Parts: sequence; structure tokens; C-alpha cells
Amino acid sequence: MDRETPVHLLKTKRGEPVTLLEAISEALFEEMSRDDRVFLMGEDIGVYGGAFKVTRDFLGHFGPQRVIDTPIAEGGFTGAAAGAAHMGLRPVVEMQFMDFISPAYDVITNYIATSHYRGAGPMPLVIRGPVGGGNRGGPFHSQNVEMAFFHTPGLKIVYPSTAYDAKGLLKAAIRDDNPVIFEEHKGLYRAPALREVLPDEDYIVPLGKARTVREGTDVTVVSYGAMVHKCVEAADIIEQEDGGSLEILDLRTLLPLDEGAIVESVKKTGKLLIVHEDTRTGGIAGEIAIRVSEKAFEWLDGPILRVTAIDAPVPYSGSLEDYFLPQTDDVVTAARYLAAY
Amino acid sequence: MDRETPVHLLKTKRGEPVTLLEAISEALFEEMSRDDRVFLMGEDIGVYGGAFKVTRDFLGHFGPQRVIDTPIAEGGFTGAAAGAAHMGLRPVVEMQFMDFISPAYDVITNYIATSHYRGAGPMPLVIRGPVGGGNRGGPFHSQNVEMAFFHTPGLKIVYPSTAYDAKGLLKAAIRDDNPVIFEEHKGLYRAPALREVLPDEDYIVPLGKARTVREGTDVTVVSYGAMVHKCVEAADIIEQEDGGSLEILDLRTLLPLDEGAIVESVKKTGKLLIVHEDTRTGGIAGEIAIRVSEKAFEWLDGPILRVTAIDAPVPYSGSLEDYFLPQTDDVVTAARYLAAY
Amino acid sequence: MYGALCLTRAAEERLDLLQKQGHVEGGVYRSLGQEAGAVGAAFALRRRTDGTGDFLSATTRAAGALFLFGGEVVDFFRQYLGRGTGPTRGRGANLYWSDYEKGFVGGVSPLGTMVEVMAGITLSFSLRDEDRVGMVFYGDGASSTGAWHEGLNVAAALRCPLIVMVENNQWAFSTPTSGNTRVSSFTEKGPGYGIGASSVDGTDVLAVFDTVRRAAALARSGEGAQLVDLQYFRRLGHAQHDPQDYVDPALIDEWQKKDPLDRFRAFLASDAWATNEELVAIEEGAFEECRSAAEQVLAESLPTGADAGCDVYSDLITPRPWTRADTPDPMLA
Amino acid sequence: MYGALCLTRAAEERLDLLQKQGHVEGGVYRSLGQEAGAVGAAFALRRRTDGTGDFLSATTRAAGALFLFGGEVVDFFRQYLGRGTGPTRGRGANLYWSDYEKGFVGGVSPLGTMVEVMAGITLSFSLRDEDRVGMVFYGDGASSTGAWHEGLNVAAALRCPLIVMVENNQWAFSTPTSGNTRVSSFTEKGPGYGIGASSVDGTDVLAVFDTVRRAAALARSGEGAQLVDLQYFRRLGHAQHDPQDYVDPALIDEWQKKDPLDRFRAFLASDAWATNEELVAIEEGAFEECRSAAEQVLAESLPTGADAGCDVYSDLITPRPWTRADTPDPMLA
Ligand SMILES: Cc1ncc(C[n+]2csc(CCOP(=O)(O)OP(=O)(O)O)c2C)c(N)n1
Ligand SMILES: Cc1ncc(C[n+]2csc(CCOP(=O)(O)OP(=O)(O)O)c2C)c(N)n1
Ligand SMILES: [Mg+2]
Ligand SMILES: [Mg+2]
Repeated sequence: MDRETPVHLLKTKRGEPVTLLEAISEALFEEMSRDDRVFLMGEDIGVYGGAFKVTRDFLGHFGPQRVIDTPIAEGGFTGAAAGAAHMGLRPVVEMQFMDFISPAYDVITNYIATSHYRGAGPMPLVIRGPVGGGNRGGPFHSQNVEMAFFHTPGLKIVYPSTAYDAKGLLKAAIRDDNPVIFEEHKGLYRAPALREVLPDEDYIVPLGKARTVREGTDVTVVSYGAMVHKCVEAADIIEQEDGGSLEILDLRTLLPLDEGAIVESVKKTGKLLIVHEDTRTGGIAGEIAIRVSEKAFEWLDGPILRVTAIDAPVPYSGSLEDYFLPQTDDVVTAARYLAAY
Repeated sequence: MDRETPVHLLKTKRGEPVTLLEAISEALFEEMSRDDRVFLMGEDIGVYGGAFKVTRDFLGHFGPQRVIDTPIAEGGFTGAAAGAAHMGLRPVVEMQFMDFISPAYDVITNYIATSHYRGAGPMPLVIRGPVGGGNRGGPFHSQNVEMAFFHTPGLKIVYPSTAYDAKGLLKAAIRDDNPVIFEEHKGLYRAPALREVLPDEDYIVPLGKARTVREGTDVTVVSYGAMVHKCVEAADIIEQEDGGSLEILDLRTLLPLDEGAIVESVKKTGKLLIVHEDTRTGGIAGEIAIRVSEKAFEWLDGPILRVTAIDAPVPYSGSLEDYFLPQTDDVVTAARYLAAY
Repeated sequence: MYGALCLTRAAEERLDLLQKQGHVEGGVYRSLGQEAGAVGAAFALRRRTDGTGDFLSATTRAAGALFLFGGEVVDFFRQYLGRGTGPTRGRGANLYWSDYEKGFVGGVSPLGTMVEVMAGITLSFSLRDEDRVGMVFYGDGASSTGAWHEGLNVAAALRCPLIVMVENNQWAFSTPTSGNTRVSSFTEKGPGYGIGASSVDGTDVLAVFDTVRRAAALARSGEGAQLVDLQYFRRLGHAQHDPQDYVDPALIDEWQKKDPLDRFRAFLASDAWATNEELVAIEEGAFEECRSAAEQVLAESLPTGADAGCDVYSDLITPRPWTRADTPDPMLA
Repeated sequence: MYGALCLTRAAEERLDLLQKQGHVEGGVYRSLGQEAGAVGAAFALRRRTDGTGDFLSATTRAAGALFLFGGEVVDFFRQYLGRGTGPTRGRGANLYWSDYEKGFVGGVSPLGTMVEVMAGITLSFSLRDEDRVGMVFYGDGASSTGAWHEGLNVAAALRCPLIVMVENNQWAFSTPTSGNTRVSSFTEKGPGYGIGASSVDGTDVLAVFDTVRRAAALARSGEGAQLVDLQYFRRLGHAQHDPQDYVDPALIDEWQKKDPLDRFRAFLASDAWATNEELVAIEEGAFEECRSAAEQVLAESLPTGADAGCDVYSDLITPRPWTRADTPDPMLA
């Protein structure tokens, strides 16, 4: 077994910028090196290194006891991961595409999420994988899955938007004693604009804390994942064209929701726009809206609005998918409307 | 094969009051009699007549071709029902407890809900079964499942609170060309207070329309299912003790949401309280709140509040479950708070 | 062994009584006629209390195995009676609780799940090179679930030392086995997973012991997953509310003749393994243990309501609804 | 039959070309070396266009069966190229579309689902006493899914006339069959469902035809579900992006010698079933059909964006986001 560190994981050591995908690989690699209870399960993660190559060369480094290729059985291997977690291991499960988490819906919501409550001890388990649209994957390779799990007490849900956060959040998720669903937007995986130089030392980004991407005074824009970058684009446009300023919050962790950060910002701006890539009805915007209504109603100077995908399956064809997905222009329109309200 | 109508289904004919459970049986029976494409699938629905006896004596009347006992395979038989629907049949699937819909989550969200969109024709399929807490069923026999599906475009979700509505809505659901999740609160099944005399003639209650349970001026209370009755109790208390009046809406159909009815009522009262039995975070209250914020912000004279179960699995022990579930007192407290706001 | 059979029977009969007296709000599931399956199987494994022994996931009809693994009768009653003193503090139902030192994990109602979970528990044994095997019980009907298949196939493919017991009691609620599968013996499923499978008379505790011991030896030796088909009959309804009128009473009578306790008692008596006095002492001991455990548990308190919001996470507490506090939510405007 | 083989190959090669030219945004899955499985199997069924024939659910590697059931090559390209003129109007990907008159239903990506759906389609045949059978294709890897198991078991228990084809191409993406299951031939799974099963060399179109004809006859005669194991090899990567460097090239070479088109061509030529000219004409015809179909489709338009919101329901329209309208949402305050 080759114990060398896989070359693509040496960038941070060499002070080079890494992609979000590489940041995730680094997080996995470092946690596996740090704690030999951490191991990986998933389809084609061994020899192949995973459909997106997140675990490239991990098999050679850690061996087949810690990088386990499984049958195509998301329920089976996620349930198995839960069993291993009971025994004190800390499994990290990869869904080849997060869309395929649905066969594991039963075991995740009924077994895994209720486990600690039922007195079965900690459940240190991370389920990670690629989500999101924009790459013409069609209805079954493009979904966001947060709302399938957001309603289930006992789970945590994380969705990073930058390489730094991806690494720090994934490390925090692996160290967490609760089950964490970790969504990685495949459109961000190799986005050149997201390359960044990461700290050489070990760091985590704590779960449950939103990040203020930029401060502003006119409208609070709450977002996460790939949409954060569209919000930033929109903020630039509004700044340049209207002279207005948006305050952008990146949730990073969706569950538990950083209600405090949202409420605080809304108390400052009086306006709230929520932007998510996921479909509209039943999206996370609703929960955010009612929390703000509960906690900061008196501060609201305009309706809480949202920019989201439309209520449809994710269509395959580019023209349809572009219409389906929320675009920067939509954010500009809605933010402008609110700023002027 | 005995073609007699099962005795327990003759009540309406005899002008007697029926329970919600009997109303559901009647709806199934009448639709099966009216349209021979309608048939039933589920566990123990034949000889046994279903865990709650909804289909008692159906097997004798309709025969094993139309009342099909299946293996314990919710995904398998729900998927099979979808296949039969493609071929022009109109299956009604029973989940023994709706909690056990989760193994069918994959086929429902990915296949069934997207079917019409993908050009595979109509999908006349009803998935029905008992939901809800209060009967010490523990974490896996007490869940409400609406939020597992509310986020999936392509599905409809129905949740009746009265015998009249249960019958009319189920008939409408069976005649609908879209897949419908139909939730039946097991606490209402045989509730004596809910017995009512139903019209002898065929009727439906259209999907997508809320019902004004009582008119009022101080606070709009939006609810559905078993909670409607707690809201009525609360309204009585508030009327008697404070002289205030609540306007109670029973959603009846959760998806599509009757936004128009909610917005109209809020424009009248200026206050909105949402009451649902389901757990809090990610519950339907959020979507209602943001719709109202989008459409009636200027009319709001107070925060949008909600009374819900707490964010936990449904606990087994009575003392825990009573704490877990929203109670009439909670509705009174919240409505009073809003009325005084 | 006879003690474990008697304890199972006595505990369930006591539970039945408690249920009739209105102390159990949830469902009560009996294993009448199936006790030898659970007891014989558990006897064939290494039961320890320090987290190094073999491992069990039981169903509601495998209480006997749970008791043998050290699950206590008081906890059994605490669970069914929803007591705050119980191992799940009143949150979970039935005999679904966990004790990793003693070597068992609590199940959940959705059928099949525990095969997946036990695949992982036994996977951890092989990953760590521990000399332990796991055993999971499920009824014949549960074999229809995708979870059962995925779990067993994962266990087979990854060569986990897991023994899957099929409690083939000929019924799944009101559905005969033929309504769930076209196979008559579950041994026919073994080759489809590339694993060993054997079938045994589930009313004969020694035969079960023997069969499972062999299966466990195979699993332990690296052969990976094994399947054991326990053939017997569910002599009572699915749960206390089921009068079982869909079952031919003649069949119930017939199987009553094969009562596992009677059979084993007759064997012990005839081969002079034990005197009648000794056997009666065992029976009375089991009865008394259950009686006094039930009495103790009845005196214990229900959990306090607010405990419902604890332990959803290991590090977060579910907030108390402000409507139940004395004052309105302070965070509110 | 040879025509269908050639058409499959030609269509996929054209698709490959279109993909390299940047016209296909999604994934391209090839069936190189597996064509005879799909073609031989479809030939063994009754293909009609009036909704009374047998029924098919194909995978991306069973295009040949789809074409034989009347799926048109232009629609194949329209689907992959996301054209608004295609049968799913650009919404669905791959060859996943439905035509109930011709007798096929479009699949979805989550593996195993279509066994469940086809169980119901064939159930409807028996409920209505129609003399029709159904056939569903899936790879070896898909057999690990709970959906495959639940669907097949439901079909078996309810005696649905369903033939489950296992495209046993020895790989599931980068995972060899042994990573998905401990069985080597999928016929070993038959008895576990109480159904008939047979295995056949999937590169020999006539052998496949023969085997499937027999399975179909059994299914049709009331024997219920059947399983057929097609043994062959995936000679290209999982999809166009997979260089397949985990596969021993010698194996690929070896299987290339068993190319199903070459084999059948040699058979036709040697037994003088067809002259070389006739065969070349068939090959050129297939090439030309695909070339011109691709050309036609390339000229067709993409759907308009707003069509994304149509047909989510049969009776409701997804509202246009007000941010894309020229004026703010009129419903807004
Ligand atoms: C996935 C799922 N579906 C349905 C049920 C409801 N249910 C509980 S027990 C049971 C019958 C189980 O039969 P079997 O597996 O043979 O066990 P037995 O009760 O005979 O011991 C059913 C259908 C369930 N618990 N889980
Ligand atoms: C439930 C599910 N999990 C994962 C995937 C991703 N995936 C697509 S194809 C594939 C391999 C399938 O292998 P096999 O069934 O043997 O078919 P083949 O590609 O060899 O024809 C995988 C893992 C999926 N489509 N569905
Ligand atoms: Mg059984
Ligand atoms: Mg394959």
C-alpha cells in the first residue's frame, strides 16, 4: 500500500490555491489521517476515486478497510454506516449524486435521526455528495436535497459556498457527534473563481454559524451554496447601477439555522430577501420568513421576498434549466424592488 | 363472491351519522362501484380489511382483482401502482401507517411526481393512510408526512378534518389525474364528535380549496387535520373569556395551497396564527408565512405566529407525547397574544 | 435454557396482563410458540457484558434473545409502560433499546432497517479484526422489504459476520407467507446472495441452538453472512388487538402440540436432566421475577413532559414552546 | 435483426460524435458489445403499435430494444440533444420517454425503480386478462437496490408476467460485479423469488432470442415473473467521460472478438442467409438513417425557457417568477 500523500492534496502545503473540490478532499484526508475511526463508504470511491474524483488516490493511501466501495444500495450502506457509528467509528458516506439519497430516506429519517433521542448514543455520521443544477444533468442529477431533511429533527445540514468553508465545515461535520447531511454544489467543485489559498494549519468552521459575505444597509439577502455568488454579482450590479448596498449572509449551515444572525441583520436593514437554488414551495425561505416574523416583525419595512427555482422537476435542456434556476437578474430585480419599497 | 354492500357502509343510505373512517370507506366503495378502473393495493387490506378496517368486507364485494394484498414493500407496490396508473387504471394505495411511506419516498418523489412532466401521461394515483399522534404510537406510528412531500412539485397533498370533507376530498382525489397523498388522522377516525350525516347523493369536495370553519375578526387561524378541532376549542374559549373572535380556516388541501383564501382572511383580520400538529422547523407554517408576506404584507398588524409540535421525534410515553403535541391552551395563548398585539 | 424460555413466556404473559389492566398504551406483540427460536439462537452466541461479545438486534418476538443478552425484565416493562426510568426514558416503544456493552441495539418499526444497521455493526467487527458476530431477527414478511435486501446484500458482498434469522411464523399480520414471497423455505434465498442458509424447526430449542452454532461458526470463520430460517407458527394474533379470525383454529391447535416450552420440558424430564421440582422452581422463579419487576415498574414515574425536548441532538436543546412558558417569548417584539 | 443491431451501433456512434462536437450536454452511455442482448430480447416479444402488444422498459444500454419497439432514432437524438420537439420536450434526458401505444415506458435514473413500475404495468395485464408480457432491463449493479428487490418480489408474489433482464456486463461503473454481489450468475437469484431464471451468452443474438422467447412463453402462460441473465462485457467506459483505466485491456480485447455484430454477420454470411451486398446495404442504411436523423435534429430548436413551468401537473401551471416579468408581481402590495 502506497502511503504517500496523493499529489493533488499537496497544494495547501505548497501554498497554492485550491478548488472547492480539493478543499473537500483535503478535509477528508486530514480527518482520516488525524483520527483512524474516520472511514469512507460509497459507490466507486476506491479505485475510481469517486464519480467526481473527490477521493482520488485515497484507496492507495488508506487501504480498502477505510475506503470501502459498496454495492449500489444507498439505504443499505447508509444504514451500515449508522451501525458502524454505533460501534464508535466515524463513517463518511458519499452519495454518487445526492439525488440518490432518496432510497436512504427511510433509514436516515426514521433510524439515524431518531437514534440519539432513542438512547442509542452518539451518531457521528456524515453523508456527503454533489448537489445542484446548471450542468444539464436532468431531473435526477441536479437536485438539492436540503428540504427532504430540513424537517427532520436530529439531523444537521451543511451547504458550503467557498473552498475555505467547505474544508472547515466538513472537518467540523466529521467531528460532530450528530448525523450531518453535507451538500456540495457540483457547479462550484472546480469553479476557477473559487480557488483560494487555505491556511496550512488545522481549522474548522463551526456548524450553525452563518457568515456575513458583505455588509450593507438596504436589504438583507440570505442565501447559501452556489446562489451566494449570484447574490454577490447582484450586489455589485446594484452598487454600481443604483448605489445601493446589500448585506449578504451565507447560511453555511441550514440546520440548525442561524436565526440570530438573520434576525440581527434584518433588524439593521429592515428588508429581507431569501435566495435559494432549490424549488420554491416548501423551500427554506418559508422557515426563515416565519422566524423573522416571529422575532423581528417590528423591524420589517417591507415584505419578505424570495428568489428561487420554479416549482418543477429540474429539466434537462439548457434553455429550460436556465429558466428553471434563479438567475442574477432575478436577484437584482427583487432586491431593487425591496430597496425601493 | 358476495356482491352485497358491506353493512357498515349502509349508514348514509339509512340516514345515520358516520364516522370519518366510515366516510373514507364510503368514498372508496362508491368510487370503486362507479369506476371499475379504481382498485386498491396495500398490506392486509383484503381478508383483514386493513389495520384500521377501512376496507372491511371490500374483498368479498369486489374480489381479489380489485382489493390486492401486497407484500411488505411500500416502494414496490407504490411503484407498481404507478405502472398500473400508466395503463389507465386508477389505483388507491393504502399505507398501513403513513410512517411507512418512507421506503416509497424515492419512487414517489423521483418517479411518480415527475411522471407527467416527463411526458408519461396522467398519474391518477392516491396514496392514503393513517397519520398523526396522540395515541401513544411512538416514533414510528404517529408521524405526519406532509412535509416529506410538500416540497415536491407534481404531488398534491390532502388532509381532511371532518367526515364530510374526508369523503368528498377522497372522491375528488381518486378522480384527479395527479398523484395525491391523502392523510387521515387516526385520532379522528372514530371520534364520536365527528360523526355526521352525509348527503345521500354523490358529491366531491374540490382539491385546493380551504374551508372557513368559522368567521371572525381578530385573528386568522390557519390549520388542518386534527388541529382544526383544537382551534375551534380555543376560539370558543377566547370568545367566552375574552369576547374575541377568531377566523378559522381549514386548509383541507395542503398542496396546492389555497393562498387566495389565506390572504383574503389575513387582509380582513390583519393577524395570522398557523397551527399544525407536525413538528415546527420546516413545517408548513413557513410557506404560509412567506406567501402572506409576499401578498399581504401591508395588511399585517402583528407577527405571523405558529403553534406546532416541538422539534423532536414523536415520543411514546403519554406525558411526553402530550408535551410534544400542540394543545388547545397553546392556541389560546398565541391567539390571545396576537389579538392583543 | 429452560429458564430463558420460561422467562420469555412469563414476561409476555405479565405484559398481556398489564395491557388488559390498561397500563400499556401502545401495542403488545407476543411470541407464543416462537420462544425457542430466540432463546436457542442467543444461546449459540457469545454473550458478554464488556462490549467484546457477539451482538444482537431483536424483534418484539425475540424477547428471549434480548433477556439472554442481559436485557433486564424491569427495563422490558419500563419500555412498554413508557416509564421515565426506562432505557429510552419513555421515548421509544417496545423492547427497542440499546446496550453496547451487553451487545444489543434497539430496533425501529420500519421493517428491514436493522439488517442494514447490523451489516454495519458487523462490518466494524471485521474492520477492527474483532472476533465477534452479529445476529439480526426479522419475520418472514420483512424479507419483502428493500431494506432487508440491501442490508443483507451489503453484508454478503462485504463479508460481514452477520447471521440473519428469519422468524418464519407463517404470517405477516393477516398475510400468509405465500402473500409475501413465492419461496416456502427461506433457505432458497441464500444462494441468491451467495451465502450459506439453513432451516430448522423453530419449536425445538436444541435444534435451533445447534443450527445457529454452526451458522455462527461459519460467520466467525470469515465465510461472511449466513441466513437461518426458523420454522414455526404465530399462535396468537399479530398484536393484542388482532383476534386472528383469518387463521384456521385447527392449525393453532396443531402447533400448540409443538409448544417449545412443553417440548423442552418433556425432553428435560424424560432424559432426567432435571427433576420436576427443579423445573417447577424455574417456572415459579420466572413468574415471580416478572411479577415483582412489573410491580416495581408500576410504581415508577412517567417522564416529565419537557423531557420530550431533550436529547434530540447531542449538543442542542429543543426550545420550550413559548406558549407553555409563563410569560410570552422574550425574543418577541 | 441484423438491421436492428446495426441501427443501435450506428445511433450510438453518431451520438458519440455529436457529443464530441459539443451538441450533447448530458452524459452519453454506450452499449458497445451489448447490442445483441437488447435486440435479441426485443425480437422475442410481440411488438405492436396499437397498445395491445408486449411492453418494454429499457436502460440507456438497451437502445436496440427501444428501436425495435418503434422508438424513433430522431426522438433518440432529440432527447439527448434536449430538443423541444422531442417526446419529453427537452425535460427528460437519455432515451427515457414513453409511448404506451407502441408499448414502452421511459425510465428514470435511480436504479431499480422500473422493476417496481413494470411490476404494476404487467399486473394491469393480468388484472385485465390481457395476453401481454412486460420486460425490464437493468444492469448487474442495479440488482443491489431495494427497488429491484421489492419490484421483483411484488411481481413474483402477484404472478405478474414480467421478465427481468440482467445486463450482466461485469461492471457497475468502476465496480466489478463481485463488488455488488457474491453471486456469479444471476440465475442464482431466481429460486430466492420462486421464479424461473436462465442465463445466456449476451453477444449471441440468436441465443438471446431463444432464451427470452422461452422466458416470455413461461411468463405468458401464467408462470409469472422470469429472470434472464445476459452475460457479456461493457467494452467502453461507464459513460463518455470514463477512460475505464481500471479495466484490464486484455479483457476488452478478448471481448472484442465476441463482438455481437461481427458474430451475427459472420453467421449470416457463412450460412448464406444474406449476401455481403445485402449486409453492407443494411449497414449503410443504418448509418445513413442516423446521419440524416442527427442532421434533422440539429436543425430543430431548443424549447423556450418558460416551457419549464408547464405540465408539472395535468391541471395547474407553475407561475412565472415575477422577477422575470416586465412589471412587478401585480399581486404584490
Ligand atoms: C416498512 C414497514 N411496513 C409496514 C409495517 C407494518 N407492520 C408491522 S409488523 C407487520 C407484519 C410483519 O410480519 P413479519 O415480518 O412476518 O413478522 P411477524 O409479525 O410475523 O413476527 C407489518 C406489515 C412496518 N412495520 N414496516
Ligand atoms: C440508486 C442509484 N444509485 C446510484 C446511481 C448512479 N449510477 C448510475 S449508473 C451506475 C452503475 C450501474 O451499473 P449497472 O447496474 O451494472 O449498469 P451498467 O452501467 O453496467 O449498464 C451507478 C452507480 C443511480 N443511477 N441510482
Ligand atoms: Mg411472520
Ligand atoms: Mg453493469
